[in-house]
Amino acid sequence: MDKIVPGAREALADVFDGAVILCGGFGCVGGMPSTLLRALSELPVKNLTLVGNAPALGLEAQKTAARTMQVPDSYADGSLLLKNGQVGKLIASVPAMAIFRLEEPFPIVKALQEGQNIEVELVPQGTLAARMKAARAGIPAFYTRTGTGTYLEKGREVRQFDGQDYLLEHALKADFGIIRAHKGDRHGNLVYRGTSRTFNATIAGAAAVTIAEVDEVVELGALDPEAIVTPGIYVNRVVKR
Amino acid sequence: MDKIVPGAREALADVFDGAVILCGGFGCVGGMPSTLLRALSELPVKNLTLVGNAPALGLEAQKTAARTMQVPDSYADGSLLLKNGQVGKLIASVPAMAIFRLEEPFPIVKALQEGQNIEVELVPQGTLAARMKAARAGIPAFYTRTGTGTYLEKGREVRQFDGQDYLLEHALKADFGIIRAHKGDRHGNLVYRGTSRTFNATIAGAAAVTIAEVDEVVELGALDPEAIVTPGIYVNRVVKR
Amino acid sequence: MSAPKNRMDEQTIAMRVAREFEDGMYVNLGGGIPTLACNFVAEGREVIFQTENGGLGYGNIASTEEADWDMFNASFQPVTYAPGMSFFDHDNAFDMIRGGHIDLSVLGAMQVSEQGDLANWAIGNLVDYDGDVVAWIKTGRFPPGIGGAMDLAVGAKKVIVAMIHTTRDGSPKVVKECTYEITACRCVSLIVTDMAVIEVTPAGLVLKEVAPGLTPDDIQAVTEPELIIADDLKEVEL
Amino acid sequence: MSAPKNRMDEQTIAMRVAREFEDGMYVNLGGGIPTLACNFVAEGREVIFQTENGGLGYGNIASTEEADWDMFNASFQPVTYAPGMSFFDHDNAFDMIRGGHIDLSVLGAMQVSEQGDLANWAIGNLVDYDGDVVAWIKTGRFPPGIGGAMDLAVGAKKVIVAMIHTTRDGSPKVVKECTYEITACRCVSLIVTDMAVIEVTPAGLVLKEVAPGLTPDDIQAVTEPELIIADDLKEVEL
Repeated sequence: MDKIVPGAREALADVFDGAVILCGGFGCVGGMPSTLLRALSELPVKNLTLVGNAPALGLEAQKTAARTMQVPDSYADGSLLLKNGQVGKLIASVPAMAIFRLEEPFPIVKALQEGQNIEVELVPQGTLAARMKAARAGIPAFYTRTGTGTYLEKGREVRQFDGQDYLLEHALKADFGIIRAHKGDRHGNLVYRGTSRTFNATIAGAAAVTIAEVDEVVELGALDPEAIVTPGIYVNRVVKR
Repeated sequence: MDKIVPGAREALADVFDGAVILCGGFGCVGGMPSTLLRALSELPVKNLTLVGNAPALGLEAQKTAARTMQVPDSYADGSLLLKNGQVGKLIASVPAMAIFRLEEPFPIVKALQEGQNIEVELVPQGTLAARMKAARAGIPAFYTRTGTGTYLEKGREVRQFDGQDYLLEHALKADFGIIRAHKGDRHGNLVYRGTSRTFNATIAGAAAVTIAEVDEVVELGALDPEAIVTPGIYVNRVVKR
Repeated sequence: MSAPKNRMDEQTIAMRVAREFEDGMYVNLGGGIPTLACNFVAEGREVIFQTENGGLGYGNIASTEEADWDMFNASFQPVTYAPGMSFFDHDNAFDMIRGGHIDLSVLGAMQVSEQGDLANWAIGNLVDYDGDVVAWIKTGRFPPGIGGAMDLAVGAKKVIVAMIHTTRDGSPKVVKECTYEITACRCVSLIVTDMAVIEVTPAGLVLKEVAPGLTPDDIQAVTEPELIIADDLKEVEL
Repeated sequence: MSAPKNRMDEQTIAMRVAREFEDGMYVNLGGGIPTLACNFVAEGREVIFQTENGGLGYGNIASTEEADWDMFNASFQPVTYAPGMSFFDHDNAFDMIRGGHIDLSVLGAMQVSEQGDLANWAIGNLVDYDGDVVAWIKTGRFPPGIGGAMDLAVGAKKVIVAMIHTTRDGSPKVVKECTYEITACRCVSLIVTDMAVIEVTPAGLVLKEVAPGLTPDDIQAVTEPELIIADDLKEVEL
């Protein structure tokens, strides 16, 4: 069993037009699977559904957030896919951020203003995570209080438990999950670093195929079995960044 | 913030008659919160609802399972509570085991045959875990395929998603969770050892009050932040075994 | 409108928010002004900060030298490590939030209503765009982003809002009814602004504290609902 | 009934089961005979065993010297560590199972039907006790215990049954319709017993292999549904 693949392009070779892709990270530089996103932007695939917390805020937003910190040259996010016209639908908790004032419009705004036809679905962050976890866990649907009393009630089943309203939410099924981890072995076991664990560990196993980019590939047995965050069963391919 | 309490009795002082108690472990010696169970059996509380995978198989079953291994003297399980007549309801995936042939009846069988009035609810193991996780996560109910086509359909909502039947299952709300971990600090952060993590880490945070017995209390900062399994927010009291 | 000179700056708002942190509390700080509050915990209190991107028990806002791309808060600000800290993924982070394990959530806001309704994810209302999110985003005007606010607003035991009292053009943000899209209903219990501290009570909004140099009338002038003046009204205490 | 001497012992059944383990498979072994199979993985194949109590990638059944109370399988047998192993809790263990991540589940059984229905958590039927679980348990006869079987039976990509072909009194356990409580419907695809290997197909049960010294008639004599004899029927291969 050897899940290590030589490069990001090989890891993404079977991504197809119209694929639903879960993208790890929170939105900031740390947890973003930049290598995989850059490789994806170089493939001739289109009409992708890109799913993530804030997967396409763009480099300018990162620089604004980073203030005096230097954004690494290797950084890339899903805005590359938007620029290329590869995105047919964006499912995100934060497609753009009102609190940052940028010189240029946010990438999703720009893509829409340029006339691209892109659907956007807003999902509260916790519900997004829970819908991914449900997909991994074989749970087709669940109820949550989040979003009750808001526009999200429209078109959703509202149901009471113990006198309280809840919304029915469904598992978010996807074809590929692209994530960033710190270290991985040939079985696909992964560990992360700090707050970069974020949506990456949530996405692992939630899509039909999970592809992880890692800072370091280690020998089998090198990771502490008590500290492995993502067991290899949830990971199909591992590629060194 | 200091969640370390001096002894198991103090840790359980507010357990009340009729309390619902989630009990960690799988059923074998390893993960059983024996110290807390023994202390609970010495408290004058009754009509408890005891919830766990196989929380009351008794010492004889352990010795049969252990074969040539020596069952530690410190071992105790929920059968002590059954013997004392402290249990009003048992919710378990395995209340007794058909595959072991013991000289004496299993503790739950004995208690019933002695005329105790005990309700028993059978719950599939994965559904039991998911109902605990739902309680921790603020999810009141969810759907699962497990149990479809079986007697569990009776009295449950059956609903189709994508042409497949699923059962509606509810969060399992509890007053106390008693669990066993390997190491803990004063914030309640916990790590486990091997397969003894089992239901213990699932129960942490699922009940209103979580009480953990640990092999070792360590200084704050001694546990690797990347390897902490149960963040302290889920734990109210920590007691050394 | 009060003159800007009598308004407290963001750091001072954060200092005032931090006075609400009790010993042993689990606190989540939302993006914007709230995340600044972690730096102002009172001496002798131990407060555990949760950040929704997967950290519990971090320290302060990090200096440029301390900054690490793998250690940041909900505002994308780098934070420092503190002993007892743990990391987890988003699914677990929101178990804590949705599951009622967070004692206090401090959120920014675009509007707060008299009843404690919170609007903090969009400036505007979907109705203005015929319910079409895409049409709204296309305008580029205050593009909406929910983030973790809806989960925090319904899941935390207590919700405090920390915000600038008025919009950029001086309009009230403390309103009778929210006209912007709602985050959650009846969830806010305290409003801390650059001008005042206001408690949401069943009887109405109670003005508890005013910024130095401001009078209750100054606050009322930029607040839509009628304020009840607290018997023990005082100057903002830091 | 065939004589016991022509029946394979539990270890041999487990060896036969292990021939179904393909390189790179994720396999869960249920309590009883199935857990024995981890010791018989074919040379050159890497098979990852999951145990529902929270381990992935363990090695073999441990010797008494190697045994550790914190390292055991679903049968409460101690197992050994292997490189690449990881631990997790029950919630995560059943995400793997329910979520369809396990390639193969090997389960014990009390009955398997012609259609592949599985009955493996109780000897008897609730109807006999007027639907009263407590009344049933009180009898002390084969007290029911579901364990992880219901989750495994619906969640694993493939389910194999490993069992003794008949009950203690010689009655068939491969039946037309299960009379015992069901674990899951139409989930079993292969039945490995101490007498035979039988495939569940849409056309019916196909007898593929027989134990050394047994004839198809011997198997049919203790099997309720009519067996289809495979064209390439052979002796059990180990």
